[in-house]
Amino acid sequence: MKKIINDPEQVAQEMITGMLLAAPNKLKQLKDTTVIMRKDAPIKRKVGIVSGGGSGHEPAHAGYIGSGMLDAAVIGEVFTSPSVDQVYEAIKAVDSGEGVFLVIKNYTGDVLNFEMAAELATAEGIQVEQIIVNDDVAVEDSSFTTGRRGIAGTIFIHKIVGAKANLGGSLEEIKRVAEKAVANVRSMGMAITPCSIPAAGEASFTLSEQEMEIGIGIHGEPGIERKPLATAKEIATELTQKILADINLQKNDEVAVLINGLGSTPDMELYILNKEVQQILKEKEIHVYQTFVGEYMTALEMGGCSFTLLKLDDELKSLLDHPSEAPHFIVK
Amino acid sequence: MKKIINDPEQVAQEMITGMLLAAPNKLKQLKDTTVIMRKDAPIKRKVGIVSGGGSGHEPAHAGYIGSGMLDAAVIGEVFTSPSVDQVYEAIKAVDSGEGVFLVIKNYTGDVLNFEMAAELATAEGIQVEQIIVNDDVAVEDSSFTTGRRGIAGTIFIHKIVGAKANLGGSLEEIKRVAEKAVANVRSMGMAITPCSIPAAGEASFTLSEQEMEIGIGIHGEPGIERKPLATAKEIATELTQKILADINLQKNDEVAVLINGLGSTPDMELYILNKEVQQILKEKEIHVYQTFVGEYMTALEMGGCSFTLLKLDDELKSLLDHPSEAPHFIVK
Amino acid sequence: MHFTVKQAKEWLLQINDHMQEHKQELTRLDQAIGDGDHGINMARGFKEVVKKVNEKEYKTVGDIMQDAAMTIISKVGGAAGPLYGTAFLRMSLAFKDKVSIDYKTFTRGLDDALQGMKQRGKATTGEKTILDVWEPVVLFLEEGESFQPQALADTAKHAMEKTKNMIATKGRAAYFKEKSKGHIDPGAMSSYYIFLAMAEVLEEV
Amino acid sequence: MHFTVKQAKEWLLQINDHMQEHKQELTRLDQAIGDGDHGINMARGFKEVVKKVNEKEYKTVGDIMQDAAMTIISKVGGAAGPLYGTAFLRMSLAFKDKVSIDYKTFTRGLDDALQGMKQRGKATTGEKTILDVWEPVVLFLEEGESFQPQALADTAKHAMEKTKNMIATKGRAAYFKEKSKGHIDPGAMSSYYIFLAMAEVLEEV
Ligand SMILES: Nc1ncnc2c1ncn2[C@@H]1O[C@H](COP(=O)(O)OP(=O)(O)O)[C@@H](O)[C@H]1O
Ligand SMILES: Nc1ncnc2c1ncn2[C@@H]1O[C@H](COP(=O)(O)OP(=O)(O)O)[C@@H](O)[C@H]1O
Ligand SMILES: [Mg+2]
Ligand SMILES: [Mg+2]
Ligand SMILES: [Mg+2]
Ligand SMILES: [Mg+2]
Repeated sequence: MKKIINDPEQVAQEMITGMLLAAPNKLKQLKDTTVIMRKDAPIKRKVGIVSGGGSGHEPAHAGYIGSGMLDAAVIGEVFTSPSVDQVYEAIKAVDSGEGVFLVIKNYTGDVLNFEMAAELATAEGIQVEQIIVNDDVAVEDSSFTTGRRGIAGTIFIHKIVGAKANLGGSLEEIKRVAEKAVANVRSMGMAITPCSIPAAGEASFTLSEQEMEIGIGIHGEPGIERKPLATAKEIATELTQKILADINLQKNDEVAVLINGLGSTPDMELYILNKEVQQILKEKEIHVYQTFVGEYMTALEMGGCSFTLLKLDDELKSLLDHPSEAPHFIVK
Repeated sequence: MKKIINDPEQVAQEMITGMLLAAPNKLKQLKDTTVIMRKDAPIKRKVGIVSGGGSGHEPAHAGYIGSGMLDAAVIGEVFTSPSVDQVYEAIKAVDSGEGVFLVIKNYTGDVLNFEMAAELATAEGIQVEQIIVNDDVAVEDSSFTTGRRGIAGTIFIHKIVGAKANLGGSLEEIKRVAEKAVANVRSMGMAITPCSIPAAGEASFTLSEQEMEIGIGIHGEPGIERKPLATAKEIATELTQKILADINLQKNDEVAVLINGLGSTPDMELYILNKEVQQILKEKEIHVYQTFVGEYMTALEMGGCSFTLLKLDDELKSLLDHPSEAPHFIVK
Repeated sequence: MHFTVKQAKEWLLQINDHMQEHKQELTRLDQAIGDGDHGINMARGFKEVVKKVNEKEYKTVGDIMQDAAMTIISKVGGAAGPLYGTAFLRMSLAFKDKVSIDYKTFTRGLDDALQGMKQRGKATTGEKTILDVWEPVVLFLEEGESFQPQALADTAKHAMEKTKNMIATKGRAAYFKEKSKGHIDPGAMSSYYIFLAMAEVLEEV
Repeated sequence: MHFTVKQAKEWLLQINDHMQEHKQELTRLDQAIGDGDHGINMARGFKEVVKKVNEKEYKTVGDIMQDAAMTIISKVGGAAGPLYGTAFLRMSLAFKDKVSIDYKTFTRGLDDALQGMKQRGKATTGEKTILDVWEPVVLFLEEGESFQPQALADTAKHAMEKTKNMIATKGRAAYFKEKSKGHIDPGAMSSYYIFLAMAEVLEEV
């Protein structure tokens, strides 16, 4: 494990300091917490939007703070959900009286901590609603599991709920578009090289020089299958097929596409993958409304990618197009 | 070497296809070339701005195409300067009659190919001016070498000349601000893990598990020293000191800071480095006008970073603040 | 024999010692069938618990358990934080205003903790979690009439070892499905250390 | 003996064979003291040269050399592309309209090529580059009166080997400073293969 850090136990804290120093006019830290928020929050007459989770997924989630997306991100230790009190403080800090909406990725830790915080806030008289994002088709949604994981599709959910809040949407209206978006978003990832948690000091898993893992999670949780490293075209085909098998897409349907790098995969490879994905969708006569290629939801320095498709209707399209000032998802 | 590609010999071509498919409304490819340009170029009454170089440095340079920055990027094979005719075609394509300005990183290959192209274009009656960026303080500028290398500071040059062109600056005016910016920009990098050129099939250099290399170039060219991997604070101190030793910065001077990831270094580590750099500058009472943290000029999947400082005056500040629609350097 | 503030504090200190000592073992297990942070989380959290309870003088077992609960909730994070936090919070409620706790009250407090975790995590036994240690321990206590430290520790150890052959259906390990078999659940192991610490403290009395 | 279109074409085909065969060797050298693409660049470029010259019938040596030059310039890239491109362009000018070239004209063409590269790259001999093979070869030709294939190849080889102990002051290898010593310059080696190919073609005549 080779990292450019000072103290493995302090990486999340030091990262937060570095983030704030990089954008002192836009961000502030909630005192004595690991909450980063818009400097101008709470925003009057707007529902507050809070997301968060373990760190190590940067730019998720602090990179999505800004007008049109998140009001606050609650940052946990590496791959570890932030604790209840952190989330609770964030909720209180962004509430302008219109209530607060939570975007939660479906992991036991995140769900438990965010839900307990919501209970505390509700007891204090703050209105709280939430959405649990579970876009990862690698894990079947059966009684066998705790449900699908939330991965890069979460970024689209941030965008949709952030836009709706900016347009003056009520908590209930935001909840409705969030549910619609989650019902229409699907993702799947794969890895070729592992990552290591700084405090653990070693790689979370190993893959041989010729191996890849299909369906891996953003914390290195296992996927569907380990097999020989394939070409970009084969990988694109496999991930896209798995996604399409799970979502009802017809000829002429419109989608937004997100080709996400997990950490150490160069943009060059992501664009090659994009070439293949666009080809596949074109053959199926699925119309690509917008494409995003880059690092949106990473897993430290993991090598690999994930694909996300969001099926769009007119409402989702207009919410996707709504302006955003979040530095990692600027829309004019 | 593990990569998500199809054919190692086709990576640059396939990447270009993937880039165009990701932004079909903003970019176009110049027919039969590896030139990507603004869809609306040439822009009437504006000097055209062309940059480029070998691929493998993404988002450099195609990610900086857009109003306020580049009109075209000429893309070479991995780490290999594009050839004369590609550059020549780009020059012809973006010239609106006001002339074309070339931003060239100081490598023999780039300089030779861009200069030959400029000669051809001049012979055709197109006015061409250029700047050679040589910001890397790792390599002393002595008769011993071909001069300093151009690295991440190039991004600031793109921004400055792009803004000046957008404001209606003439070729001569653009050349003046470019020279001023180059005189005031300094960078230095370091690496902890190597990269490999797809067609070469193996890593360009090796570093042991405990080693780092200070002053490395963006193609893996050697730097100043190999030594034991240090902490983020020590690395930040060393790089910043080397830069400050080379540029005349006084108390209360203003700078723009760029903490650039070389490929596989997580944002988390870049922000930790930023924390250290800001601390050092604060102690020296150097005022940070703006900070950029992220991947701006990479070296495939190399692990490591570079720092860039640009000393600012009022003119450079206003050019840095000028709007840009380039997707990887959006300024409102 | 009664469980007092002194024992409660020693219990927490002892838990912390185990978590620091077995941090890497727990992390390794979590690397095998989770995300590799369980040891880090528990070590970080209980270090803070000890710091907290060393700062103050406590009158009641309820008070010290409440401070422990709040610290666990805010410092452990992940899935284990809210679950163990809930457990200690339930115990603090059961032991509220008490300076000394008898066997029956103690047993009831641990059962409350178990039920609290079940509700919070929407899980039951057999899913390869924390619960697979807590439930056998609570049953053991309910069947007995007085503290039997060695038997308590044995019960917890045995229960932990049984998780090895279970298939996880809750928490991150559930993604490993059949492959989760063959590894002890990291949460079950940290729970074992919690009860081992308890036995060690009771032994000394 | 004269150098005709037939020989020119064979020369280019033979260069390509060497570049394909020694692609990895050249790349390895460039990995040691450059950026590891020289073999890739040369192999890609000369493959295209062969494709180009196989498509057409040429009347003059100048014409075939001009097509080779333009292909090298547009397909090799890097530093080597414009330099070798300049060399072949200068030869094509020296051999313009000629169907058969005598020793003197041939020698003059190679000297033009050398001078063109010197100007283009603003370099001179002793800087551990291409030039350190071309200049000795041109001097050798200027001293002779007729083609001596074996001696030509030997001269080029010897010159290439001498770059091993030079310190690079031009091109990417210059960043390696003293460390560039001990490795043959990749450009010098590709130049050696260019002259080896020439010797092989002249041998057959
Ligand atoms: N729903 C649940 N109910 C009870 N225990 C659970 C549940 N989900 C997970 N656990 C326990 O939590 C442990 C993992 O904790 P930890 O690694 O700290 O959190 P995370 O999984 O968020 O990284 C598991 O080993 C398991 O024992
Ligand atoms: N200024 C120069 N004059 C002559 N030859 C040069 C010069 N600079 C570089 N070279 C030659 O070019 C070779 C490298 O070519 P190549 O690897 O294709 O290009 P790049 O250095 O751009 O990657 C060097 O080995 C050297 O022989
Ligand atoms: Mg975790
Ligand atoms: Mg090169
Ligand atoms: Mg865990
Ligand atoms: Mg090279």
